[in-house]
Amino acid sequence: MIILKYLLVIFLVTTAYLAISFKEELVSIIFLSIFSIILTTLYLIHNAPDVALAEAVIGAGLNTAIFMTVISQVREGKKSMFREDD
Amino acid sequence: MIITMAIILVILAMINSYRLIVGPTITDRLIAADTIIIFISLVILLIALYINIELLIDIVLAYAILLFVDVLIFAKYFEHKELYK
Amino acid sequence: MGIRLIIAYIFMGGAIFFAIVTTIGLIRFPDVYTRIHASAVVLTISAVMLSFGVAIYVWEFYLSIKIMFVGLIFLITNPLATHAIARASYRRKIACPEVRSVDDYSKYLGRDRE
Amino acid sequence: MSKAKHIFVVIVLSLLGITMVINLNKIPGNTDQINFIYSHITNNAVLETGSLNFVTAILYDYRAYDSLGESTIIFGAVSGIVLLLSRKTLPVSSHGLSFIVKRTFGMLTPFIFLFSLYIISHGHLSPGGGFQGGVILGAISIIFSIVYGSEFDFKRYSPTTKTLLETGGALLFIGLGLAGIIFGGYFLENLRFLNTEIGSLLSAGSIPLINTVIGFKIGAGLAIIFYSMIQKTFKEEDKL
Amino acid sequence: MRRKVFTFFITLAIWIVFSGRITDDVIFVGLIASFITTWLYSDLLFRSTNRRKNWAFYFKKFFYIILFIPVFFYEAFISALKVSKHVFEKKPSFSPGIVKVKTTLCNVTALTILANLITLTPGTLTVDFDMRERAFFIHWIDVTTAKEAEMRKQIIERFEGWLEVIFQ
Amino acid sequence: MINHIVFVIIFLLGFYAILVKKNLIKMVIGLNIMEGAIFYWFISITDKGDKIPIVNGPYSSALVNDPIPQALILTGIVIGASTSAFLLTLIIELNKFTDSIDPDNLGRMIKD
Repeated sequence: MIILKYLLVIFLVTTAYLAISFKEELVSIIFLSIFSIILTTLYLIHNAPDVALAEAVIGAGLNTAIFMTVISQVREGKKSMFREDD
Repeated sequence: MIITMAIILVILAMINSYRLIVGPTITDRLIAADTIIIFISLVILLIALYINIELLIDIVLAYAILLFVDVLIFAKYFEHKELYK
Repeated sequence: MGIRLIIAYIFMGGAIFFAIVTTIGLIRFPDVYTRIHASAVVLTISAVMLSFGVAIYVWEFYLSIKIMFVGLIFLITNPLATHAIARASYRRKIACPEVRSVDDYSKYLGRDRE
Repeated sequence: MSKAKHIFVVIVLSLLGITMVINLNKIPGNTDQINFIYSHITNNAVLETGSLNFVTAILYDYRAYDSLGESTIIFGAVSGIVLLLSRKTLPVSSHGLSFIVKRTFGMLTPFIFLFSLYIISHGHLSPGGGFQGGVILGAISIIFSIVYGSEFDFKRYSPTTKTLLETGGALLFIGLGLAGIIFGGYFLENLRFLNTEIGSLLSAGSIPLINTVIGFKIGAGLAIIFYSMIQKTFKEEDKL
Repeated sequence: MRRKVFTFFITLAIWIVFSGRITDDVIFVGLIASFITTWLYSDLLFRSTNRRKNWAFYFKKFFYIILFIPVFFYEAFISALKVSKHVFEKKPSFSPGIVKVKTTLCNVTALTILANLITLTPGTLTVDFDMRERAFFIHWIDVTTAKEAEMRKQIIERFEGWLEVIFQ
Repeated sequence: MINHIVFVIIFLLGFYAILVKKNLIKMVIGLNIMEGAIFYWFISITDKGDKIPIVNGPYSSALVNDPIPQALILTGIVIGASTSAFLLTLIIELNKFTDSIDPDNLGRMIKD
């Protein structure tokens, strides 16, 4: 059990680092969902099933949907009204 | 025995993240992410078997139902370039 | 250790074997669509076999059926996910290999566009 | 950001990290107060509330007032989002994914709904409760607008229904609290009106009722958040 | 009406499996839950048909579905073994291609299940479906023949009989 | 000890993303990672290695984990999700005015 916990912790740190260091937002969001499920597993190892269920449901269903919604709506146009002045 | 299988699955998931980091196209990354998520949900199933499966099977079921939504969201984003058309 | 536990461990061991096959296939295969094949078939069977193994290990009526639901959900949804990914990436021309012996689908897409 | 600033940030953050690691070890572990509350809850919670799950017992009985505050925060977030994104129109066209995905999800959706009802109603016997089941309820709306297109979701659950569920859930929660005042002693008191044996579905008094109310409220709230986020934005010439 | 009755009893059975016991409180809450589910979602679970059949027809259908499940698992297992044979080759080399295969089924549910089965069989993956010509586009990992009849025989013929019995 | 170290590393990674990144979505991702680090730390230091806090019948025993921190964190997770939804809505609105998700443009907008 302790080896499993250490492996998952290493994976957690790696995933967090990759989530903030990738340039595309899309890959960052994929890494964020993997971060969330590893966190679920760690909550389960630490005997907190209610928190694990909440994290699983929110990390899998909700967070990805909201982030992808924002990415599909946000556009980086060239004709910004503030950039034209510079 | 059960924990050994869980450890093997976690190591396999870590190996799979090579394809997720390096993968030349976005489809590779998506497939690798799908694989990693399913592996770790199997790890959750094994840990639940180790602790107390009668109460903890709900978590595995909830995750198994909802992780598919992730992949569909990405697939729709690629197909239409806009999510909710 | 009874005969039931041995059968359960055989199922789980098969699942681990197929998981290893998935990993090797995902890393070694040369093309995007062949990697999708590895993920679609072998991974699904691995998940189903693991859940069946756990269900045999537990061996209570309602609980075993409930655990088998996990495998059933993977069995239904995972081919569907791979289908959605393949269709989307082919339509957006994300990873079209240049050399292809038979390709009826691009003609269909071309007809659709006109 | 220039490179010097970058290095400065990294150095400051690593110093902060070292201080945190040193000081986190000095956190006191078990004080008398913590041990008193812990032993009281683990010894008496099952008999006092009828809930086998201690987390649910704390969330909906001992500290139900906190849950009321939390749902107020979610209500505020929903109101803020709807206010910010109000002057927009719905996208008209709706084509989802291929018919294979649509048909399979049609066969899967009733069971997802049933599972969310299961999670909500078994909140005091197994892990789960109003929040988790409510998020799954909201996920059904997300699934509809992804797989079938947003118009399908609009036809099935109109925004009026969602708003009614959200506000009605909040009002029913406060009403349950007032019922505690009227029939018992204090706000949000657990009325053990059905004195069945511990372990059955209806045993824990008002805990399953609060679970149901919170579940539908949170599901409707998340659906409203999602629904107002997917609305179409104006073009530039309309805005400026 | 008939599909509502079916949905009600299926959801009630699954509710009892979820709860794990049969007592009166579980049945009481389960009746309410399955009533709500039936009221909201019964049109998604079963598609409406105009044909009227007697009850023995549905029982025969159910019997065939029960028979079909072991066949399904067997095919999927064999296919996994075949793909894993490819994995351990020294240099995995394929000649992939996307072929078009016509089908005779016309029920939407049958077509959906057939598409999932094609994805689960060795070396084939459903990419799309042409509504006008009723044909699947299948990504095949090893294109051996270019003839239509051969492809039909190799890919979909073994499932079509089953699905035709179940859904027609 | 390992719990403290992991908490500090992940927390500082999220904090670094908030300080340095020139992308508002990345900053919200960093905020989510910080939240996850704090929740993990709180759960892991209050774990005494006992059973899960659900009992199977009416008996009194002190052999379960402390349920109070778990209830706190459960509240925190739901609030964190709604907070990030609100922040992302603000990003959509900001993007409508500036056509970018660079935080520097926010300052420029205020100056005008």
